[in-house]
Amino acid sequence: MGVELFSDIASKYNYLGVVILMMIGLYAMIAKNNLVKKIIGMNIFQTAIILFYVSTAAKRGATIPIIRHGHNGHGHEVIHAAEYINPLPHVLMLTAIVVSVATLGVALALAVKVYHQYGTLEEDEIRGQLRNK
Amino acid sequence: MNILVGFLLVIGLFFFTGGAVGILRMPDFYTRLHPAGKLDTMGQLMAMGAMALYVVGLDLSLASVLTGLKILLISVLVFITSPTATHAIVDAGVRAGMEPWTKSETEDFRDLGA
Amino acid sequence: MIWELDFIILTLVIFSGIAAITVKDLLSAAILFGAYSFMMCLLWAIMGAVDVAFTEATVGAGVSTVFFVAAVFHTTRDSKD
Amino acid sequence: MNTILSLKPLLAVLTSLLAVPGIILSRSPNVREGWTFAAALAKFGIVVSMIPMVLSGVRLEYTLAEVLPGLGITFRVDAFGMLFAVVASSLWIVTSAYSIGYMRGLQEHSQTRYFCFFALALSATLGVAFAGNLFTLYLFYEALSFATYPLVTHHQDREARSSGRKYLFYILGGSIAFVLPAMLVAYHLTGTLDFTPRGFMGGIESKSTLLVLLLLFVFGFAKAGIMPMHSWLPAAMVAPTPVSALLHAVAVVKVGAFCVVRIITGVFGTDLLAAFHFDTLICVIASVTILTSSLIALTQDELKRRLAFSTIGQLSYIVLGVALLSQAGMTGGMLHIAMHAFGKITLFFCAGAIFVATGIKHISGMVGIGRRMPVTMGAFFLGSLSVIGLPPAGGFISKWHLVLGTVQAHQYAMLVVLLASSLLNAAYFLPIVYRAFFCAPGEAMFENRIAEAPVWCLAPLVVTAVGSVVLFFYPQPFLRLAALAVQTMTGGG
Amino acid sequence: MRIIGLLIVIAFGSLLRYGVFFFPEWGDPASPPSLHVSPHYIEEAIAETAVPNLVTAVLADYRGYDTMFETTVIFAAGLACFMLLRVLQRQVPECRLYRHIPTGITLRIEKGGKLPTESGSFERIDSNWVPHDLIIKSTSRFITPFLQIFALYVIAHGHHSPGGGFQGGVILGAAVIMYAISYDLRRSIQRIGEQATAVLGSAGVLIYAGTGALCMVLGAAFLDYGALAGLLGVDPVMARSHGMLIVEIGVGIAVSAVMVWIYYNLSSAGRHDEGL
Amino acid sequence: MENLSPHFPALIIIVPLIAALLTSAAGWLNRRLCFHFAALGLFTSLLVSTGLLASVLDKDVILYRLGGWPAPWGILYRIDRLNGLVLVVIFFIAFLNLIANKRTVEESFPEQLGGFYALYVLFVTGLSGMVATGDAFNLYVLLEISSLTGYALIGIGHERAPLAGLNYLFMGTIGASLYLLGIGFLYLMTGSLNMTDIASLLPGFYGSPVMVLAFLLCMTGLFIKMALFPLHAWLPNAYSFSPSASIGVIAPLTTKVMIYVMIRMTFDVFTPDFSFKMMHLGEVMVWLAVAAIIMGSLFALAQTRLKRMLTYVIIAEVGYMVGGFWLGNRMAVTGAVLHILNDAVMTLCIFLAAGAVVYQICGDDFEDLKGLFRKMPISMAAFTVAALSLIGVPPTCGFFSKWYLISGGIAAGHYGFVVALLFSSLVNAVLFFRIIEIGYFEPFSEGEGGHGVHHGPPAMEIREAPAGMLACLLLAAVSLIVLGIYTGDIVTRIIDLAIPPAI
Amino acid sequence: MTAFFLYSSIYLCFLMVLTLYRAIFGPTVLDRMIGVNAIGSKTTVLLILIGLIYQRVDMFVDIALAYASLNFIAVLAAARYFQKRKGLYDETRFR
Repeated sequence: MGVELFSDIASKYNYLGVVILMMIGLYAMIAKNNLVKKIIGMNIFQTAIILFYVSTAAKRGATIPIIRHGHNGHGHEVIHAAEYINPLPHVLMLTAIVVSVATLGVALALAVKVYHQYGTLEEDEIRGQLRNK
Repeated sequence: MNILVGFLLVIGLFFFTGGAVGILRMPDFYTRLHPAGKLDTMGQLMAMGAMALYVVGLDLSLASVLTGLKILLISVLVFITSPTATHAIVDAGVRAGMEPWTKSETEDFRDLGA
Repeated sequence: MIWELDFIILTLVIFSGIAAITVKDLLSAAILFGAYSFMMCLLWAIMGAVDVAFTEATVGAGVSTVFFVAAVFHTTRDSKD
Repeated sequence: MNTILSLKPLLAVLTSLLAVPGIILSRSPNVREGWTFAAALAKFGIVVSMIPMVLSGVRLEYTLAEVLPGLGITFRVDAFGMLFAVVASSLWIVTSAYSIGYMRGLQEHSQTRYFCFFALALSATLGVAFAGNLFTLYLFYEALSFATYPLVTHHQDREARSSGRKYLFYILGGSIAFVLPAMLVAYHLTGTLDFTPRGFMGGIESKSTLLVLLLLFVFGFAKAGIMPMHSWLPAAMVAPTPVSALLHAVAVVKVGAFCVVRIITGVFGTDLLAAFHFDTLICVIASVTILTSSLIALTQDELKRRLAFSTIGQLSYIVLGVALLSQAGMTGGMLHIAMHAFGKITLFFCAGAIFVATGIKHISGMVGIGRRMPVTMGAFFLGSLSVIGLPPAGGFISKWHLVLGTVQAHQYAMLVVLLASSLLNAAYFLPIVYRAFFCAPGEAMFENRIAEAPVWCLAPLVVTAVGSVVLFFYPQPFLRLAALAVQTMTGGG
Repeated sequence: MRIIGLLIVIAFGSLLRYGVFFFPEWGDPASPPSLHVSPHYIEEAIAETAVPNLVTAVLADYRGYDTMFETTVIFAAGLACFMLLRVLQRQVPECRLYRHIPTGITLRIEKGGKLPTESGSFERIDSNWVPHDLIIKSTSRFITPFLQIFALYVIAHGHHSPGGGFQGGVILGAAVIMYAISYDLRRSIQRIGEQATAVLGSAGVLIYAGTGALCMVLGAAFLDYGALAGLLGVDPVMARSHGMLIVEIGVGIAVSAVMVWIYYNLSSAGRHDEGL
Repeated sequence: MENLSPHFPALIIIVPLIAALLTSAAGWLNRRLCFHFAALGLFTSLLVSTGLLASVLDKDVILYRLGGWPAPWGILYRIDRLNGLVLVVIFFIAFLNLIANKRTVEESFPEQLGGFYALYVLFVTGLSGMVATGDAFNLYVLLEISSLTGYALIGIGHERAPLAGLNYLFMGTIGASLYLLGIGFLYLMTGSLNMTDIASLLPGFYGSPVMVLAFLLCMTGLFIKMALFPLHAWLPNAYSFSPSASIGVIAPLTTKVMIYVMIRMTFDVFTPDFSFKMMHLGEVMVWLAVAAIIMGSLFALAQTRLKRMLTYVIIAEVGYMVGGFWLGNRMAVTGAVLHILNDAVMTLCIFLAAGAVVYQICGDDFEDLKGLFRKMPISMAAFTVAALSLIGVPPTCGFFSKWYLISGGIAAGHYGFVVALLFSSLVNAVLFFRIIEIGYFEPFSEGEGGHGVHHGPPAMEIREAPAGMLACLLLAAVSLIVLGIYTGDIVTRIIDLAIPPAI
Repeated sequence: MTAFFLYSSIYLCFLMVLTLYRAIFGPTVLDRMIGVNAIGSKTTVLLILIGLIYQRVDMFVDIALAYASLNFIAVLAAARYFQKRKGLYDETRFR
């Protein structure tokens, strides 16, 4: 069991890193009071997912997904799929990064607006202010 | 060729080491900037040079020369920006009211900082 | 994929992530988040995802840090947790 | 029995609905009431024109739309529905006339709204009468509930609002919590909701399921006829009198009784009920209601409240009659819809007329009033005779059949109940008449020179009083319809 | 909250940890993602689209539709920041600071006051930014054009090396942001106005969508660049490559404009007056 | 038009997208144009989606390859009867609300018209794209578009709107990320992103816990987005503080589209076999839905503000659909799908009415609603119709979906769900009749109206809502009844054929 | 040679740990900035080293270039914060 567990961890530590990062991000989003902290947590969560996707793309013994100069498809050399890393998750994650930066922008804008309204970024203080009103 | 590359790279890493240790060990902000600004820039320059050399030496073609030039371009860029960044940080520190370190007040920032 | 580097950087990423959410100063958090992004970018370069690394380098390290600083500039650096 | 497609039932339902825009948009009250009358007469005409066909054994049917697969808004005119429709549509004319007198006499507010919702309520009532399946029945039942809500709360004061709330709570609660699930379960079990003369639940074996369904239906639809569901009715007496008349005599509570009868005959079928001995159960519930409500009625001093409790008891007669499952009992129950309608509406009109003329609501204040308002109180006498079930009024006919039915069904206990309740009826109505005519009027009577109510009030109540007497001598139309209905339901024909 | 958060997080984490047991090994060449769809991209992309950078090929062509919406997301974010933060009611600040450029003398003008001479020799400066940091300004002035050229290179060279519209766009935007940081926001807005950023943002996305629509008008499916072959005068495979370039340019324009737009709004909290 | 008809699936997304971009650009040139661009775009897409529905009714399924690439490699649009219907509803509602709220938008955002309309149209674009797409990842991107614009549309309101918007953003991002993670798990196991392709590869992994996790993650993400009961916390604040113009489109559409996506995922990606038979999740989900219905109703009872009360009603309605769907028999699923349609229109109608009221009296406390029937008879009549529909009174459409849901519950023998539905109907009755009573019978503070209320001119400055708003409101109210009457057609011709035969 | 590059990069990673210590625990914000800046410069080198390990260095150069310049911008922005906001301590209320 121990050996199995270890080999499992050894072969999948990257995914475990993803899980840990997700936990960090989620914890920040749930437990932190500060809005900017929450936003950071949100970003960490998103990057963790991106990391997960990119990890699925990894391929042992393959190179980056840009065809070498010699290869041109219909030429003398045939391209083998095993030579190149899977490009599809990269594409997806480009989109996801863009989405995350867009979300970040909107979230920060909202946070600035909230700050202008309440004079604080702490959620419990805001809640207290609302209760007193 | 490879030896030259290795030598340069090792020197670069040596500078980096100095920078890292300096950043870690120096007592205050201004003094830490010193290794950060100087040694890192130097280390980067050396390492970049080594790698540019390696790339050019690997196979001498237009593409590889271009790549080597690009690597050197990075080091040029770093050469310009790194001091500016250091300057900006120093400026920020001065404006923020950081007192330069003197031997007597070593521990002052510990409790003030974050 | 270069697993040795990957392992080290992943650890560093986790630490800087934890640091970014625990530090009590929002500007520091923003800067640490920048560091987190740097290393994330490195991680992706290590895994061979060059385009993703490029994007992360431009977005995570550059623009989003600037956004964070701008937002902190207009709000407060103060944070209770 | 053959079925033909006809637009008439739909037209009958729609006439009053179509009058609503006219009522809302008309500028002067006269035009508005003209619309009401026109619609009422048209509706009555359409309904009456269908009688010969129905009596000849033809069923008129029309499906408006197939809202759910295999389940449409279907109108089907059979004898029983016809009976109810005739009662409702004929009395609407009278009630409209009376409303004009009453509303103008008291200078009520929001008369447009009143007439508008009155018309809507009638539409819904006819929809219930002609409903061809349980779903359509439910639809119009709900519509009726909502259309009467503004009528009940017409006065808009605190009391009206609270009784309106109570009304809605009972009606909506009953229909949503009881009828809807029961209907769905029935649909789920049998795959149909179309009323058939012998009921469509025959295929279900489980007694407990049937019992639960039956109780859900009966309590959900009862509106007021069954005891625990009644309590909104006395509260609803805050409404203007024509509304009470509508509620009690014409539409709303009658719809409840009508629905219960429909459920008993059209959904479960007499055979099924008899097979599982559910008839006794319903009889017991109904008789308890009859006795209790009569006793409560005795203690009421406000005339309208007394009438209300009387209504509860009378409705239970209908339920009881049908639940006896004997030929005569069912005929009696159905006839009672008509007879009681005429009698009770007279009583309500009288109560309203007294209120319009004198402002008196309580029985204790009506001593000697018969001398000032002989016509009104005369009508009141005839009406109470009808409700009690004494000879020169139509109520006797239905009660006679009911009594016959108990004998036929060998339910002698029910016979006793009927007789006892008749006595009680007499006990709470006749003293009013007696005191009105034979006691010396109180001081107050002389001071405000009381005369008869306005003609618009008086005429309708005379008409209905005379109607209930006429029905005694000439009950044929209703009798034939009821007999035909019973025949189809019990499989005699 | 902390405890609850911790519990949720631990539950979530252990659930995922459990799932990880059943994952294929990391980097396994025989895992389903490496075997099912992606081989087609790797083996055929260059023949079908003439683009060696597979990521670009997939991004802008095979899944070009995603990328269009990715650009739209950025645009929407810019729009959202604008809607959320922008304060359009012009409120005159309490006091304004002006510097006489030749002499460096600073004038402080109270509310309602006017500048003595409306000549070009005065420039408005931020109220809390007094000094004139020559080093940073010169450096950024020196770097900016290189950065912009580099950005254009990244956009244009995205077919053959990492990069493309998005990365190039961000760098282009970052160049402007750097200008705004090292000088001041007002001057940057004078150069590239808010209106320009907004219109360019939508124009960039419009280029993308318009290219797709053009393909549709030419009779092919939406975003099927092969249809552009007739217009561009090349064979369909090259047409795909060129189509991608057009699209990447659109993305670059949109992204750079929107990044600048968001920065303007965020750094001045929507007042576009004084900023970071 | 002839040669464009094969491109309809793309056009329904492209037209509003381009309209949004033009609107935004037009905002800087001439503000008057914005509304026209937006309205034109939405109207065109409404027409296109109607055409699409018409053609899909006899073609079964329309596939559209974007970029001309075949299925697992390119992105595919897959229009079947179900999402054809949903698309029509989306554009109908968006268009109606846009027209209705022209005035309010012009008054609240006079300088930022272009931005608002562009966000609005983009929001609709995202939703419709989510419905139409056949690619699991594309769905995520579109989801983010609609969420991002949704955050902005909510955050631009007054009072607590920014905070509510930020909370919505956090929850929404978690939801979307969880969905993305679930898709990632699926991708890891199957290597594909195309929904149909995944479904065809899936049987090989039925036993795998990763698949179960993927399913759970996707569903949790969607549940957060649709505000199912324990995850609903973001919704009430977000909806009650946002401007009426945005809430008029967000409230009817967001949750419903998310529920549609849930249905799509379970049917087309995870296949009914897996979702219903292997997951054993049905029971749990239905009880969750029951909790949602009951808690939503109870919370709604406790509110004293109109819009806030309505938000809790929405939460309860979400429970209807989720519960109905997870009952998993044909009746109940039909009910759930039908309820998506009906609830969207109902919510539109009731929020338009609430918006009209808020616009006229500048407040939505129950106290403010006194005597409103006299001042705004038509709006309140529409409100009443919508309320009746929400209660579930025939002939309004709300009844029929409830009918299907309850009969589904009975067929499944799940009486808890049936009771919850009936309970919520009763509570809705209490809720809405309370308001109707206040609006109708509480005296308006000045001068009791006397006679002929319907004829009399309005006594105070409060008057009926503007004509455009009123027309849309009436149209929505009428469509409630029309939908009710044509339920049979909708069910037999569209929904019955759209639900996979496996159920 | 690849092995040499790999070891160099691992060594750089180790140096990054040291720098990261400053970034995480550095008492003031400016110390963190120094740390992050130093990490940035190491990362630039590391990126190219990775390129060399992959033997596709031409693909990584652009990233490194963009990286270096954007790192500069980020540091500039953070430094600007202090030029605008006067104090490190006065306005913030650290507890």
